[in-house]
Amino acid sequence: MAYFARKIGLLLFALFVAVTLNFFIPRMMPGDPAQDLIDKMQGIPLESLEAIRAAFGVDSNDPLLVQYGKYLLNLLKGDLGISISRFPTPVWRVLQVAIPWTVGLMGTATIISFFLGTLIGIGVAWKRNTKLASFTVGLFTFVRSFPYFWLGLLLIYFLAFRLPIFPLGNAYTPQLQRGTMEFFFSVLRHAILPALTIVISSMGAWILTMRNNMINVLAEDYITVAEAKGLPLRRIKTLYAAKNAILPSITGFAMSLGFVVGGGLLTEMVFAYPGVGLMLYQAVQSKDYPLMQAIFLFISAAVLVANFIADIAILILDPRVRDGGK
Amino acid sequence: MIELDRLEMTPLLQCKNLVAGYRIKSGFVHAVDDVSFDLDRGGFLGIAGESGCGKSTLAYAIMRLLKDNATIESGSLLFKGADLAKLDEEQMKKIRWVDISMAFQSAMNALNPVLSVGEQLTDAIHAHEEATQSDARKRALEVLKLVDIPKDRFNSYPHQLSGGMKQRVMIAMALILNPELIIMDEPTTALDVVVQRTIIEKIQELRKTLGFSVIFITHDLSLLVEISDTLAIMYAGKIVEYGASESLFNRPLHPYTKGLMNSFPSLTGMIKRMGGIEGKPPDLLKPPEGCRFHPRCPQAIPICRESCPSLEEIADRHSVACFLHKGAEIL
Amino acid sequence: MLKDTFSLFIENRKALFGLMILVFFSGVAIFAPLIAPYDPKTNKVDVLRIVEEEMGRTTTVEREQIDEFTERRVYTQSIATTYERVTTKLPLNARPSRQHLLGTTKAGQDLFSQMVYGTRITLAVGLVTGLFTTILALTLALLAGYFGGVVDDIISLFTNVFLVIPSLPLMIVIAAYITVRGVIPIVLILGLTSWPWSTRILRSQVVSLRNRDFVRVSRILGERPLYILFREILPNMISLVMASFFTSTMAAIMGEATLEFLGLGNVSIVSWGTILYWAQNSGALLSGAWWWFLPPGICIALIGTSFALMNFAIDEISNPKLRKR
Amino acid sequence: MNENILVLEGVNKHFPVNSFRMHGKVVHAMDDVSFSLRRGEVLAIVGESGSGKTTTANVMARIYKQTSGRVTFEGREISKNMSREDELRYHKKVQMIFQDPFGALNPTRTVGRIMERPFVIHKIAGRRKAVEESIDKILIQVGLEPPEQFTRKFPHELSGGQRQRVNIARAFAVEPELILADEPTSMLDVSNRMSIMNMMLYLKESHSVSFIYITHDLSGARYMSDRIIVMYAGMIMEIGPAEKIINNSFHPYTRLLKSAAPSPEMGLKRKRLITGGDIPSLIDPPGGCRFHPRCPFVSDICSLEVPAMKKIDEGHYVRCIL
Repeated sequence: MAYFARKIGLLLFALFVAVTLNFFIPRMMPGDPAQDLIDKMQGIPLESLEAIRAAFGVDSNDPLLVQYGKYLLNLLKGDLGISISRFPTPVWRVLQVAIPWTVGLMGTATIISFFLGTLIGIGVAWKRNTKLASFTVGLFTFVRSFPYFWLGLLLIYFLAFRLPIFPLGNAYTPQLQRGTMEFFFSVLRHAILPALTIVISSMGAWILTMRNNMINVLAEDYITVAEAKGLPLRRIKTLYAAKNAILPSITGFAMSLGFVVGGGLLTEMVFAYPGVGLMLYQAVQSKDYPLMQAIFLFISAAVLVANFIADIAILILDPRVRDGGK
Repeated sequence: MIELDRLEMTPLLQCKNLVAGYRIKSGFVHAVDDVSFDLDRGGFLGIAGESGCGKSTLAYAIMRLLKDNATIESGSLLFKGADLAKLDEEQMKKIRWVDISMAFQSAMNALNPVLSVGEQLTDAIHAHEEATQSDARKRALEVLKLVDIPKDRFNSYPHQLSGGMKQRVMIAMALILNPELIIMDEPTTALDVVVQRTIIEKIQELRKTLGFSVIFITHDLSLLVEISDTLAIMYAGKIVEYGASESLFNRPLHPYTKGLMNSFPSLTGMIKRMGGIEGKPPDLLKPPEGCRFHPRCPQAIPICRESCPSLEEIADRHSVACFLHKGAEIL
Repeated sequence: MLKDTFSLFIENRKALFGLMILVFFSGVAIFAPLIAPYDPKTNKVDVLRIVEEEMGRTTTVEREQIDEFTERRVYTQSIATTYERVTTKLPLNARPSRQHLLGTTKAGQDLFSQMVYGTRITLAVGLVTGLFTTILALTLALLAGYFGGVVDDIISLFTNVFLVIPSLPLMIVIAAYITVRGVIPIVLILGLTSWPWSTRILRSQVVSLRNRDFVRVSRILGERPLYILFREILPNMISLVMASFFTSTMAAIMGEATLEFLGLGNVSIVSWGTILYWAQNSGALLSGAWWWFLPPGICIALIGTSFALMNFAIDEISNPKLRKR
Repeated sequence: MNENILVLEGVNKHFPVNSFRMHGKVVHAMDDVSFSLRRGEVLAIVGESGSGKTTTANVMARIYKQTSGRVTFEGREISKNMSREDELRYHKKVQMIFQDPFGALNPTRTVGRIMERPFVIHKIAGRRKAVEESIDKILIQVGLEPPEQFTRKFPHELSGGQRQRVNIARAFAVEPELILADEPTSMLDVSNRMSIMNMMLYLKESHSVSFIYITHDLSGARYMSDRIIVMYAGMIMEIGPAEKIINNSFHPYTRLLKSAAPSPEMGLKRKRLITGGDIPSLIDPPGGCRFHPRCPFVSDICSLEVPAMKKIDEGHYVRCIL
């Protein structure tokens, strides 16, 4: 359980760092962005100004450390501040609407992409001297370098604009009654292109990592032993090769999760998908700093938790880790 | 009765003029070049030589486990009437582990780290016969007992075992289908002397009770002399000397064998200056003309540079491939 | 050894292909003024203004020699022909044609010229950021390796933490606060958010090299710690440093395109990212102007592939298992 | 001259365990190690992996600092913290040869560049020309002839035996007083071992150095050394003149080692001492005699306390209650 304790420690510390960054970034910026904003927003309601002041400690006479303490305290109470663009809605309430969409879309897409990518990676490593394998590797090396948002644009152009199979954006048809079957299918139909974008863009990474891990594992003695034992190829491929190769892949998965989530945010922006990503974009556009920071915190927390889940997966799969070893 | 006797008389494995190696960009590497030997039922054949002399390629060729670009070019491997060199993959699969199994150099890497000892033992059974879980488990526990590993280790993972234990698990695994031949590729090299000795004594004991044959590959000639009945000394892909261990130890004929014998100081005998062999084995991509050992041979004569001596029987069960002994009778 | 690695690198087909792509784009960036047929920023309105100004000036010169009537005629005529020329030369939102290989933007800018000039900014930002990140990461790695103990623990703790804090949102947040819009802030933001990956890899290499026998031998011989760090350890990291540079550069190019696309950079400069920004903001997608947003993405992917291929090659050279046999 | 060049007195080396669960525990890599080395002598340390023999060498080479105990070299105590000058002076006198000949050579440097470092660091031979001459001379001594053919090569272009010769040449370049050789032949091909061993013996004579030879091979130890130390699980079990250790071994572990070692000259099918088990964990070493769980002659007392070193003959000591 030492492993467990260490991972929880790291998780909490990372959260703490994210929170701290969140506090200090606006305060460390040259030329006081909050004051700038206040100066620029002369026409806005006084309460909004108060919200900004509170969020940034403008005019506050407290020393930085006291401000930091107050900030932490508020955070613990679940108080993330008040949104500027949707004044006077509290930030967490604004976020609440967006979170399910993002979790649904990105969660599903990431899981599909990981499993599909891993499977293809196993396949191309197993038959690595075939033309098809080389072609797949080459193709995904290229596709992996597409920016997420660009691939999204491409899919919109071809599959929603030229051939109007899918909707251009949004997450559902607004006129539909929530909770009906029709609504459900509409949600599904709207999610396909954004999900496809995330899957295609992120799959390359899993394919290539899994392929490399597999090739390394296939050179191990225990694979030769398994062949010598006359085990069925399927068993060698899964229990001997893939089960070992997937361990570093999961670590890699956890590590690049932040990157995938970033890509997911961009995808939402392009598809005007009403999730956290689009909200972040709007917050940036409207300089809704409290909302923006809350989103950053939420995403960090989500990625950290996902990382933790990956660590637990390793714990389950690798007996060496279970014993607290390497 | 006579038929049966004849069957008993034929060697278990007859390797005839085997040529195997691997193809690389610049040509064919003759890792095993025209190798012939017989292995009797219940026999213990030791194969010794420096690293890169083709010992491991030979082992993998017998198991037909040569990787990627490595192939058997010609020759035959008669095993109980079938030529292993010509069987197709399906037929070979039926022989592997059932009739011929293998123990590897480093048990550390030869055991799958994410499967328990029990799973790895039983999956060999399930791969070759219909057996229930509990039957397979029972047999696995039996072989574990043979190598003195307590029952409760059945559910252990490799990293929970010590080096010596892992090697014994490896041997248990090789025994599990009761094969007639076990090929051991440096099974004890990575172990400490005391543990190594324990395992070797165990192998000898099991061989007596279970009656399997062993091909034992190592570079440690002093160990091999003690444990094997027959010895083959390999150099640069060829067997240069072959015969009964005692005969080879007491009267090494080939200068290479002599050199190897001179490469380990004795523990209790007189301390004398030892020489070893100068130089290094040749590049098998372009081995030297004539006898492959002549550039390093202290006793080379002109003919050694021109032609390659063949392996000839000089005394009873003692052959050597060297011009110094050509035609000469050893009394 | 270095020479060997280099020749292995060149002999590797993947590396060679990747290098060729990079050399191609570098050439385009360096010789942009010679390649681009138009000024990338000048749009139709600009051209008209310039022409008018020019015309005004020429006519004042000519006025002394020509009578008023002729002058007026010449002036209007030249305005007309120039206008004609400009409209044909700088059509708005035009499909690719012989005059405009990649078509034009809604404002009439030549996209081919924009792509050519954009290569400069994109590549420069990528390479500078890549270099900056790699140097930062290498410094941290060497510090960790040199001091070991607590310093190493702290560096690796923060590396691990920042590795899991998602960098793109962080980038966006930082960029949103920065009031100065330009290339340098982008380089800084990208560099400051992307060091953990390289640091982690380089640090573990330093630590493993530090425990190698040849380093121990150096200590027993009496070498100074700094000499060991820079002369014994560092030369053995060249291929990994290269790999991390390639990866960082690739990530930086992506990151730059992303930030520019979101309008968080300086949208008045010409880079592949800003081309996409303008394409998106001018509704290129829904007016069917595929030529506007297609080329930048393909070029980014090509550059990315180029770095990825070179990285594969380095992997293959240092890990023989991956080599195709 | 029977002067002691190096003396270890009650040296312990404990490594903290870097793991959450085992926090606060230590690996007992060396416990109560005491011995002395006479000038010009070859002393072999024999033991299995995990016996602490390599740690002992690393403490003597000052790669590790001992946890406690005294190390005295040429009559002066080697303190844990040394000034740079003292450190240099010590390293000029004590050199080490490693087990893995390839790992001990920086792969990015030519043999020539590797060989010139000792001369530069310790300012031996002065001018460039003189340095080159000295390098050539020492390369010839280790059998790398002609030297100019090797100075331009990189380690990966050499064979295992040649690499180890370069390592040996580098160790001897500073004209040291003491060489620590940590299994210098165990990773070499069998055919090379003897020539490297012979070469080391020759260099030891011609440069009149003292030698600590670490090995797991009892017969190699006998071939090389005057005296042998047998170590087990971090402790010295037996120490004495080489022939006495081999022929009149007293400690059960030494006897076991001897019985296990291949020695075809003693008859091919002889009866041997056999034991089960493995080297114990050094984090929680067994109480009492560390060998008692594997000892064929174990009695109840063995698990109670660590036996002291007992003199049984001139220069022959053993740690056993028997």
